[in-house]
Amino acid sequence: MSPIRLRIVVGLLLAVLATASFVASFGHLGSFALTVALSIATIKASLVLVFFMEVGKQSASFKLALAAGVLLLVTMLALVATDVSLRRGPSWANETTSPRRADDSSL
Amino acid sequence: MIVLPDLARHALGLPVEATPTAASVDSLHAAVITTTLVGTACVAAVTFVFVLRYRRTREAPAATPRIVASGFREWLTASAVLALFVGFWAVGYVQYTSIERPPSGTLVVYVTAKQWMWQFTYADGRSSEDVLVVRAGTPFELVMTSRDVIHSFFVPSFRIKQDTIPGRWVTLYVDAAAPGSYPIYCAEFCGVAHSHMLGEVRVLDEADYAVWEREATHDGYAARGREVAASHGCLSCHALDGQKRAGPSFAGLYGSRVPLDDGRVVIADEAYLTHSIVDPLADRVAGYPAMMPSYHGQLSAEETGALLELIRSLRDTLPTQGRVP
Amino acid sequence: MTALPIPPGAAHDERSFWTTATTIKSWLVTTDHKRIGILYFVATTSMLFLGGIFAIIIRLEHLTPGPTIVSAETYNRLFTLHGVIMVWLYMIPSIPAGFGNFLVPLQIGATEVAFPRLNLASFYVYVIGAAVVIGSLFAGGVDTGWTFYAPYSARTPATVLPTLIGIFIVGCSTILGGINFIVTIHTMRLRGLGWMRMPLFTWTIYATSIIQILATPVLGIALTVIGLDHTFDWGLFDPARGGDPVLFQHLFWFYSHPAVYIMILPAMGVVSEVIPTFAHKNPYSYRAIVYSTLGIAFVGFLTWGHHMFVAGISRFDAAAFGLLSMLVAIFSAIKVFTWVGTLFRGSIELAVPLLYVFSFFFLFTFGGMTGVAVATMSLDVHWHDTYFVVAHFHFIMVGATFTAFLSAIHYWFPKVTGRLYARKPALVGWALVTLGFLVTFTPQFLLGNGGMPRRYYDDPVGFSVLHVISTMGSWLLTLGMFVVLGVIVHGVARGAKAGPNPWHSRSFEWRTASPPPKRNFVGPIDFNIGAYAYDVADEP
Amino acid sequence: MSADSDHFESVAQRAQAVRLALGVFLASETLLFTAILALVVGYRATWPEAFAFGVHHNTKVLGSINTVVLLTSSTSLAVALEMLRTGRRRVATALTLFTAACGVAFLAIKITEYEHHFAEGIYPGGRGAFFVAHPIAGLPAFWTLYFLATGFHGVHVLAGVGAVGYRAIRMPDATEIHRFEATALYWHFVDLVWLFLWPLFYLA
Repeated sequence: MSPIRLRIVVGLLLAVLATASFVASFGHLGSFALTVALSIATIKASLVLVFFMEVGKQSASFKLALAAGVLLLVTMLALVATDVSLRRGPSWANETTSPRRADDSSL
Repeated sequence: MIVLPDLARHALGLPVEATPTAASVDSLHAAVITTTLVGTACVAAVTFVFVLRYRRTREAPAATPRIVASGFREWLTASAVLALFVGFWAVGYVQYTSIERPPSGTLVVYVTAKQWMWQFTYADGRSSEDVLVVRAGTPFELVMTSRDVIHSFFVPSFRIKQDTIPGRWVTLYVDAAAPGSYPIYCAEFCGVAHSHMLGEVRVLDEADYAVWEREATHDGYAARGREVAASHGCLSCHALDGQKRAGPSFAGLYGSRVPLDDGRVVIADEAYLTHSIVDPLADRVAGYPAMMPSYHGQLSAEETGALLELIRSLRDTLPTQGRVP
Repeated sequence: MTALPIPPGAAHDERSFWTTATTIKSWLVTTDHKRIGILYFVATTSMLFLGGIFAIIIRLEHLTPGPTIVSAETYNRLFTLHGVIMVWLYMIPSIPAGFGNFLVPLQIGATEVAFPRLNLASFYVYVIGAAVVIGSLFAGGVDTGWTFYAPYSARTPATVLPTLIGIFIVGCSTILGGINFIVTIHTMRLRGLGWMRMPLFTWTIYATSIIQILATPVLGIALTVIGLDHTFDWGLFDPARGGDPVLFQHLFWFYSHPAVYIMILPAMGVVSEVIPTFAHKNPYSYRAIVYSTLGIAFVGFLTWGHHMFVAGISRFDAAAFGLLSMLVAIFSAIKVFTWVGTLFRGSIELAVPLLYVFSFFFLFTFGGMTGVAVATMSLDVHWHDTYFVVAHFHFIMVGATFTAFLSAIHYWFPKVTGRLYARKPALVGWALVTLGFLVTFTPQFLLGNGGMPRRYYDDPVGFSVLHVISTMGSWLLTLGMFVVLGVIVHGVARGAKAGPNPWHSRSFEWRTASPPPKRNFVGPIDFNIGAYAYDVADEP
Repeated sequence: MSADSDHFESVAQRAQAVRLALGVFLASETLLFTAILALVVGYRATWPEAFAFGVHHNTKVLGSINTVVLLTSSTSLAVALEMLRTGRRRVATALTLFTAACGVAFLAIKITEYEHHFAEGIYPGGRGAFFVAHPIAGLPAFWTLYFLATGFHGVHVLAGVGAVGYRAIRMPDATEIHRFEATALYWHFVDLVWLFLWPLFYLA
């Protein structure tokens, strides 16, 4: 397949995946919706990287640079997510009785 | 545990430990500081010996042998030092969790940090400003939040600190404190009077605590006014001791002649005070920013009366030379 | 005045880069990496003195507990701008852009950086950014601290936007500089000069550039959001609208901790060059220094949370960040052992650059170890935001990086100007700087232990004696800096002529004339004798 | 990324340098959007229901059209590069102009989206009638982040349109193809970023 036809096919594939993602968003997937949408996005992203940006044919240092960027993206998001989701409130928050006359501001 | 001898603690400038947690933190502190001093001394000593031993004598430098460290020795020293540091981390983690997270069911005191003051509310509803009174020997949990920006509740003698974040409750656990008076500082920069946001933890032994508890309960109507002022945020702008804050101080206000910004001068009587509470911008005092929110409909008649009683009770206190410029 | 003072050091027939063109215009539109290095050096050093003036006023304010010479508002602006100017306008660009620009092409046998015009552009972007930051002084200055913590930075009556825009522009300059260096080191090395034969200073500039290009964009976002919050009330960090101020701290420290490695790695590079030269010996382990440099560059990105132990992060994150911080401390420890090992069986000449490196040893080891102490979670609860932390990072920034900066000035002085500085006054300068530093910052460790919080305009009771000692120390340090300035100016004007390699160094930048010609090397370049091959006899 | 061509040994070395410079620049840009995504992750974990509500009320159709527009523009630029490599310059120029046009279309759709939001009373900072009608905690954070993320991405698309347009006019000759590749790399990166912003703000 000539490089030009290859790129057109990849382009069409991307469009198909986009519509699939669009349709999937109407389904009531609840918590899976984000994982489905993001995994389709990752597939599309790798298609663009491999076929359009020809990352395979680039120099080793080029790949190293992109890999460093992606690695830091993942670690930063992971550490921020674990921080925000694992914070625990004060001990009485679990008890039923709320503070009797606490200076409850607009929380 | 290495108990930091008093002389060393004094030499390092550490305040007296007032709680058992502070003592254990200090022993870890002693271990880390000794490692630091020993490590630095070793580096300096070895360097000094090498410089003396291998000083260049002739003008032109002689060729030196090519020595390359063996990988094994590099890994050995590196992992030994790493093991020591991870040891510090492990002990540090255990102590950190005991400071940060109290066992549930302990006595609770609520702390609200506001721009440039601390306000404590006890479990039985009483609240006090800038002074936290606690019974010696009983652990308590501080449940803290901030009304405006990030402050940080810091008691050096307890070796505890926690940023108070607006919109969130954060906690600190203080186990059995020894009697005494310990300063509270705000450790997170929070504006012009960050360095004046001082407080005091007064740890009373059994007898004094009982006296304080009994005496504090049946104050007059003015104390009720002070409570209302504290809970509605008046005190963050109006000081009670004459300090010039964002708003005029209540000390010596009642019955005095108040210059307004439009040139008029009024007597600060009940009519002026109640009108200013409801519509603060009507007669603004000269030299103060127009930032007071209206309290229209937020104060019941009884609360407004209590506020007026508070201001009347401060009639004869002369405004002291406040330190805030 | 069209002609600049020409140091007559150009021994070779090819005229030195000083003399090829001497009009002001030839300097302002130069694409010669050496001239751009000198332009950066002059600009960043003047920023050092400006930041230093603010430091002196801050220390004077602490002479007495109450108001001394400035009001609270001015004091808050002073320590903020002291931080902003020192961090972004001096510390980050000074060694990488100043010495890095001058030396990296020389050390890899290249005639120029990969993109010379981009190099000049990044200098002018820096100048514009610096001008905007200093301009913000006249717009009332900013009083949030160089950390710009939300929600105070979004609510302060002070004008925050100009300073943020200035820092953003300087950030763009560092990214452009970083890209230029990385591409230069990857593509412009002399044929046959492998990665593991490059001088160590170039390695540290490479690692620094990696951190610069990966960390600075996150600062860009953090400052933009604060600017939007403050000016257009976007309220992204406003708790009333669901904002979480701790998230700003995540963004800010994700940049700012790697930024402190941007500041220390070049200093480590200078030390890794000065010791082999004056001990006349190969580094104890070239590989260890290279791998620990890269280790710092990458693990440095994972430890930012140790600035936030008491900020209210989750217990899991606090533990994870604490452990990773211990890991990154190991790389610094390996370097110190390797440097000390290099002295073993060397032929040590006690030149002034080496004396500065010994100050670096002591202050960096002590500063670094207090860093490990502060990374221990329960101790950080007591020390966070007190003068202990101020003393720790000044031990690293001033004690380590500034002494390495002065060591670099004295070490490469002959290579840049073709002259030698006067040894005796330089010794006086070294003694004053080191002593002044110790008297200024050692008391601050004790202040921190006592619980004296940072950024306090009015000192609480019981801390004033240590504050007075620290202030007197700052006068000594300032005196030392002016003595060093005098030594340099005297050296440029009337220093004795230095040959191409006065220190008998094997490093590649000494294989050409001092000062080097415009195209760096004349004739074929021979790098077969390694940069640290001190076991061969001294060449004729 | 211009350079004096004389100090490189060969054109190939300079092409290598320009491509590496792009790789490094794209890594830097990745971290720029990482910072924004960190805020999105932080607030999504704090206010999941506000984000669900916000995504539900977002202009999904317009956003999806934008995705297809950007994908076609990327495809056409990739084909244009192939055309340039095989010497068919006129077709390459046409396709490059088409890519620039798609970029402009993307921005136009983006602006209509913004106008639609403003009409609904959604403004950054949680101001506007929409927030009075739906007082959900954390909703202002969703919309402010939406404007921040799509705004920054829009600025990058605008810069991309400029670069691609310039390449269409000044089509490089056979020896300078790496300049075209550099612009193509940047444009594909901008498309990549949108591939992740689209699900986060429109689909899930």
